[in-house]
Amino acid sequence: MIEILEDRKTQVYENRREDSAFAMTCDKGSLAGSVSQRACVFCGSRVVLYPVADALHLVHGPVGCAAYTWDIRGALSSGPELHRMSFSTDLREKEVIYGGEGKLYCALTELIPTYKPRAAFVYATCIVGLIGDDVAAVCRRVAAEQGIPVIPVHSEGFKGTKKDGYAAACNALSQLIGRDDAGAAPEIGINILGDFNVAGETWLIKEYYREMGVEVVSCMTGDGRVDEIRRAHRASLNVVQCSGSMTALAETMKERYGIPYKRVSYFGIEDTASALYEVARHFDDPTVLKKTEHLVRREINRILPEIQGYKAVLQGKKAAIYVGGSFKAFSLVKALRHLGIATALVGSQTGNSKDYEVLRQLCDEGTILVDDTNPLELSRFMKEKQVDLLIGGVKERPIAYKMGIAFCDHNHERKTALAGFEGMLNFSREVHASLKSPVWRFSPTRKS
Amino acid sequence: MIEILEDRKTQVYENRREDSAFAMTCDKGSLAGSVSQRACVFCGSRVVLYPVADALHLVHGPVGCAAYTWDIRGALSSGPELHRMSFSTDLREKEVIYGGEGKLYCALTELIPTYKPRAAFVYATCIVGLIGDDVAAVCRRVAAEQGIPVIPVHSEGFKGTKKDGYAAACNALSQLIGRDDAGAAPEIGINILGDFNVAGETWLIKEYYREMGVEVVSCMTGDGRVDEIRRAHRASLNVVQCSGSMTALAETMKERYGIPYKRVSYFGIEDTASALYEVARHFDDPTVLKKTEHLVRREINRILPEIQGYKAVLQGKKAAIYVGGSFKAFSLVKALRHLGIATALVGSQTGNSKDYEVLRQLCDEGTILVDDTNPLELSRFMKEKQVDLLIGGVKERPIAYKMGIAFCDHNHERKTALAGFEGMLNFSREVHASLKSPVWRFSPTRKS
Amino acid sequence: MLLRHTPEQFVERQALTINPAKTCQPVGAMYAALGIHGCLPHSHGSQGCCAYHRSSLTRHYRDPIMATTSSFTEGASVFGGQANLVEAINNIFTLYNPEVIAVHTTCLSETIGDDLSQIIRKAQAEGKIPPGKTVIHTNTPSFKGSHVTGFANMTQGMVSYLAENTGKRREQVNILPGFVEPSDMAEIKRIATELKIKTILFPDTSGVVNSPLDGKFHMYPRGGATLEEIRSSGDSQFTLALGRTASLAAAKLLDTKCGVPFEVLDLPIGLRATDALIDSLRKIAGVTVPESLEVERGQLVDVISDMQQYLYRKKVSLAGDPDHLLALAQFLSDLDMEILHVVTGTPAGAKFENSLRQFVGESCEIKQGATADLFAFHQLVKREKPDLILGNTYLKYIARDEDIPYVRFGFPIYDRMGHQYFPIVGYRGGLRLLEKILGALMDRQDRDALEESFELVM
Amino acid sequence: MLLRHTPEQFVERQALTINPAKTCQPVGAMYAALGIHGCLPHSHGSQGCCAYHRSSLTRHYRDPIMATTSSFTEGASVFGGQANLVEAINNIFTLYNPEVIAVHTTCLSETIGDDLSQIIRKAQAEGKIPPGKTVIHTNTPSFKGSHVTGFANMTQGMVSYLAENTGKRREQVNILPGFVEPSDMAEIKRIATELKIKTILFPDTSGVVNSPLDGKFHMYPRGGATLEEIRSSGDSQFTLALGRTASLAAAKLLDTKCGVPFEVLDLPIGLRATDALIDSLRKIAGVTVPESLEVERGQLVDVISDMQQYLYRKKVSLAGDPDHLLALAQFLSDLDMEILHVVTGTPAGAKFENSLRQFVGESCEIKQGATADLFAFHQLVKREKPDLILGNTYLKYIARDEDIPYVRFGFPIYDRMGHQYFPIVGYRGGLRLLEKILGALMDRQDRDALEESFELVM
Repeated sequence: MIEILEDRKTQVYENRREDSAFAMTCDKGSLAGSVSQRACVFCGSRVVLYPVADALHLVHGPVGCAAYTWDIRGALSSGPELHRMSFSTDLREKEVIYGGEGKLYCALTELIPTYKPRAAFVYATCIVGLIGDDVAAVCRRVAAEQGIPVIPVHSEGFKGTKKDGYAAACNALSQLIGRDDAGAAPEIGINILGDFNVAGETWLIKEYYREMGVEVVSCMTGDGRVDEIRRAHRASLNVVQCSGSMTALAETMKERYGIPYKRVSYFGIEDTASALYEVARHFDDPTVLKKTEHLVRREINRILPEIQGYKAVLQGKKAAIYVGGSFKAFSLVKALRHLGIATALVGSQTGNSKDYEVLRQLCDEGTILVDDTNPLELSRFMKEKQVDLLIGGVKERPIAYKMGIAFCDHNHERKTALAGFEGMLNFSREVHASLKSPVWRFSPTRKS
Repeated sequence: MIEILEDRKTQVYENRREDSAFAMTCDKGSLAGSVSQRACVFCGSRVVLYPVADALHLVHGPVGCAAYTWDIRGALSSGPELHRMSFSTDLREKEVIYGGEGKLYCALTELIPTYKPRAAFVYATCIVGLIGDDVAAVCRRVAAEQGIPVIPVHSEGFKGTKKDGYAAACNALSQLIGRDDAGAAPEIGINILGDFNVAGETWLIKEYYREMGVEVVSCMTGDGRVDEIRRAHRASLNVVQCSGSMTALAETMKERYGIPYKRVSYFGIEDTASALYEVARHFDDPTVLKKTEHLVRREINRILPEIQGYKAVLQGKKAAIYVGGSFKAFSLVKALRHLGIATALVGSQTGNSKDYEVLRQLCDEGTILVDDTNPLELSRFMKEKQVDLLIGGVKERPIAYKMGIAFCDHNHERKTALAGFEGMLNFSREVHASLKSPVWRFSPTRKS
Repeated sequence: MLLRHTPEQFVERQALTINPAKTCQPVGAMYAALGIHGCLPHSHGSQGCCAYHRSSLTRHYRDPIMATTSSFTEGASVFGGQANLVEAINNIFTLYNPEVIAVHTTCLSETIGDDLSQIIRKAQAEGKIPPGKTVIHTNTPSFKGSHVTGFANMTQGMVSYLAENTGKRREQVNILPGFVEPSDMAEIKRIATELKIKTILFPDTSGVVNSPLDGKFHMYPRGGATLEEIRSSGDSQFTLALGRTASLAAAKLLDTKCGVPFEVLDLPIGLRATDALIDSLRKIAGVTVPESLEVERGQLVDVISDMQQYLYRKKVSLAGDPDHLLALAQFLSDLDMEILHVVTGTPAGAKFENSLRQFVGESCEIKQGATADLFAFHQLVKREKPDLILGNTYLKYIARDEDIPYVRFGFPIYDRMGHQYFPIVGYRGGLRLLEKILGALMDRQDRDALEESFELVM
Repeated sequence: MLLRHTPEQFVERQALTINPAKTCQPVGAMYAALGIHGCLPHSHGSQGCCAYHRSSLTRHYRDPIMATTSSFTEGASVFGGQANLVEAINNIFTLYNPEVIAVHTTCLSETIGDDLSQIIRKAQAEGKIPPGKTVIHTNTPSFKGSHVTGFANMTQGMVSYLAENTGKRREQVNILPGFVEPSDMAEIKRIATELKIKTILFPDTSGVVNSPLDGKFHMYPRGGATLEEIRSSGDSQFTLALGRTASLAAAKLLDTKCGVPFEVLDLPIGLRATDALIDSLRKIAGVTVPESLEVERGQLVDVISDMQQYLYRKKVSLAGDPDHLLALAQFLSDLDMEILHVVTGTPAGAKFENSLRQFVGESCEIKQGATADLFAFHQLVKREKPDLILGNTYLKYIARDEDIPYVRFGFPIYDRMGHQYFPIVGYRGGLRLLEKILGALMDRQDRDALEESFELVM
């Protein structure tokens, strides 16, 4: 039998309802030598800032960091698509020895006049941290010369975890915010934080708010625009999805501009509904509330019959969830319940101990909780729990398939919007499609 | 060594300049048991009438005859494309026993109101001849009922050779001709006979005549239209290309309407030029003559340099020619000479003894002449004569290739116009491309 | 708009085939005959038939196709074709020296009523058949069945003339591959070899109609089942007949004539049908399935699982031959696709429709036989537009006119290469089909994608 | 218009790569390491690298890709990564129990200056490497070369750590296949088997990254060259290094270290390059080429001859890796196509350019190394539009924007399947490439054809 490393034992937990001694270890670096599914600081920053479509994104480092992040994420833009180009200083041995500031300066001054972006983000990678380039200084100089914000992103890969990358991205965004005070601030205006418009999800959510009578001042990280971000401080509420990545920015804005924030999730029926209600209640405006009620009721009525149909077929299936952020995990547990599917295993790359306590409360007796797991653990538990479905990302997908287990991508590579009510419908369809795929009949271990 | 059948010995001839005893046997049925490249009566009729694009072509017989001739020929239409549909009475056992007239009648009365063709051709196939359907009677009845010409084509496959099929087609066309006398007859007007508009060749030729000031009253068999054919007797000259297929019709029209005809070929520089000059001279109109001179001079000047370029590279190569009609063979021998290529073997499916005499005169000492050859003979002679290029049709192509010999399709499946001056250029390019293809380097026997 | 003449509205047709989804028996018989080594197919009819069949097969294979004809004239059609055939046999052996002549009839000689057995006996008696040489025949009236029937009849003719039961059973299994490509026949042999089973596969056109360019013209290329092999099929343990329409007749006759028991299987197109073939082979020969085949199978399953989201509920319409359609429909249903329409010009009977119904559901429109032509197929497709159509080259008109993704499948394919060399049977063949289907669907998705949703990772 | 940011006008760039035509060394090293049976690749750097490489390979192969990371933190980058690596080795053997760990460096550990040999020795000394287990390494600084260099370095690392000359020559030939697909590696082995030659092929990812769905997750799939095989490479008669960029280093080292002579050949893509491989194998082993391979060759030549009119003088532009480009250019020139542009992000030197020049003529634009990126490729293609482009998935933007037929070729391919299972090397691989190329060209011809010239027979 496969062993769990001594050091990892406290990162794996089998749920017992009454457990006063629950203390999930998490929020710690992956062990050296593990097949971690986690990424690095740079990854965190790049993912968050990527959807700012009219900014220039220059990766300062060897070519790999730019190459691996070139348009791999379906964060859609309704207009400019500069973000889908891959710009890199492509540092070579010479710069590693003599420094890369010159090359960086040169690259920026070649790029900005050509592409006329509204702002530029310069991502520092591992090596930049080591060779000691003063990226901030170069950025300041170019900003002064070119007259646009040129913002360094301190995303050296080794300087922490993906979460630290989120923080660095938040920091970068905060440097843009507050730069534009023109015009009147909207009465009922929010910022959407942490929605990346994967498969057009932001558009869906924005449409809900529009219908509710709530103006979206900016959606910084989904179909993002520099000018919107510059005005973001004019909103009166920050609505934070994907709490892991964007709470830091919400905190900053609270401190700096006194804007309160709410952590929400748009995944699943309850969470979407309560997200919208929370926002509506925040503004305490009867019209908004009424419109919200109408919207929620209509949407639920619209989607529920189809979902009930799936539930009838899927009842009793068991799922495993392994996603990046724990907030999403909460929603998924609930969404799966709507489909009659119990969660037998749940974990995240970046949950904290509070998150795991929430998860524990949410989950059934016997559900396994894992933090920063690896394929061997994951596959072992999926087998033990006889799981029928895995929800995860690109690296988990083929593991599930090899085991003859259905899969739903809830990460960057999802192809349909999974957020909002419509998203719940899509999610149900995807789960149903994969679970009911005839292909599993041909898996040696799972003839069903 | 491969033998030539006793019966076939007189259909193969090795050219000697002074040979008073030359008497090529030809114009006879293929031997039972030979791998003849020839086809049948139906094939001849179908090929000739096929390009009449606004007529309905109904094949009365088992499905095969219709299936094998469904749009296999690139006879282009500038307008209607009814000819590219495949209509068949699909005779089954029942009709073979009880007769197919009912089905034929039914098919025509279903089709004509639906497609509203300008005329219908009904092809009788082998079996129709045997079961004794009175196709002509059915056609007459339907014609009367539907008010369009419904013309039987007596193309029972076994009733002769492909040539007899041509005759049947000519007969069918002649039933359309003379039906429309409205309007004034053009002063200088011709019919083009026997050009099938493969790869748009008719369009090329028509453009020449337009430029010469000669009106084309009809091109019956290339981009053909029923109404044009009905007026064809208003022309004052028939210009016959592909003499094998259409001379019969020209003869009929000469008899019936006193329209003289000229046999021409549009393949190669000399033949195209002399075709145009002959037509011009026929009308004895100085303007036409002048325009013709101008056209010919301009075109030759335009194409000659490129052709000279190919000649420089191809000089000394040897070709084999095996085509349907012998008139085309004459042109090809000359056209190849323009490219510095000698003809080592030449033959046709349907040449007559006069044709072979012309060929003999045209060809070099030692050239082999064959009538109605088969693959074994063909490959044997190509090998003996160390031929570099074969000009033929679909069934010959892979034989050449297997032997590592270049090929040019001069039959229905040619993809570029080979007629006219432009066609000579295309022909040169095709010959050059195939002869100079690097692929022959990889043939075991022909490393060059 | 090439097929502007196809109205959406159905009109019941009585007497008419428009744009046929079949052709006549002799071409199938000719193709089957090419699957005997050293065989010259002979068409007993007028010249045109032979020319058409040769052209048709040449276009499909891009290889020389050799066959002879009785060159019927008006005389023959009055007095019978006996003289022509006897003369032909004589000429053929003299000139082309094949091992065997495989004669098939045409509508002409059938209607005349030539008795081929008798004529061949006469030729034998007159010494027109040299010692050691063979003449076989089958009847292929063009006004019955279709090209598939012709293939079936010629295969049956091989059994009828050649298979012998010597009384000594051999450790070998007959496989009648059906009207499939040479690449498919080779793949079936490879699978049997992986299973370490000796098989007699006939007809076998691999190496005949996909022969190499070696600088020579070979009247008889290297491939083909040898006469000896086909003879020995009467001594085999068992016969697997792949495809009811194309292979049942011969298998039955092998049973009746030589006592070789048989089983009819679907063509091994796709996962389940290949499983069935391998399972049957395994049981008959008492062998175990080697890892190599399990890996191939697992790879196919793996790819299906990987790509499921691109296949799920995609609607597809099929035209082709019954045996192919049956296996293909099963495969596509296993891929989670929904089959809207199935059309075959070959009359295949209620059994075909019932078998098919398992895979296509009740709402699928199935048409076969008379007036089940590509015109009807086009009308169906117009009425309910699928995401994909599969069928022969003629479907390209429909694909263009209706702007539907299209995968070439079946016979004939006149405008692309590949089918001659890459099998669609077996697990590897399944992968190939899958690649083609996914390619067509994903190319369309890419083409139609809005710029912002044009995806790098699919 | 996705790439609206590509102007036609060239501007000399100093310091900038836009839309790279390469990636960094470690991913190549990771891929190579997967070609050892029972090996766990280990990335000595921060976590992100490993995650990116795994994702990248997972997208390309749609298979689980296992690798571990040293999980560098800020501490490691100050004090060196020794502790991390020693701990990692210990953890890996405890938890995942591989036969061998193959460590590669990253820009981070390279810049820090970790001495991997020393660290591995230390781990050995401290008993962190269990008896019978192996740790090998190579240096793969991301700021030098490209992914191909990383592959070459890891292959060289295998030789460096594993190959032994026991003094007893074995009747076997080493083949270093280069950075090709698992399907290609399997095909090269098949060809050698046809020649009845025993080969040691490494790295060998067949059966590792294209493994079957068998209902289980295998940390170490069945495939891969075994340690024993790689060790024995030092006793082989000869080494064939396929592709200079990917295989020369290892071949040289095998010569220096174990006295195994070598020859560098092009990747066996296309006719001539496959001829060369087979000819070399034949000579080295003193065998004759079997008919089976001659037939495959002849079939490829046959199809080229059949389809020549669709290939003649078609203009084509290529982006990819040097070894691939060289062989592909040769093949395309043998197909009578004209190569307009060749771009590789990998610095491949003058030798590459000179070799390439034989096949592409003087007017072809060749770009390699710095600023030879897909932005430059796009600019070239804008300036002179080819009939076809070949390259990795990223070319789909260019194909769409410029409306040019496109065949996926090389690494990575993120949006289609097939490359994992169907080889492009050898004669059969040539047929596959040819099918794809012809398909792309002929589909375009069909798409653009006027209705009246839309052709059934092509």
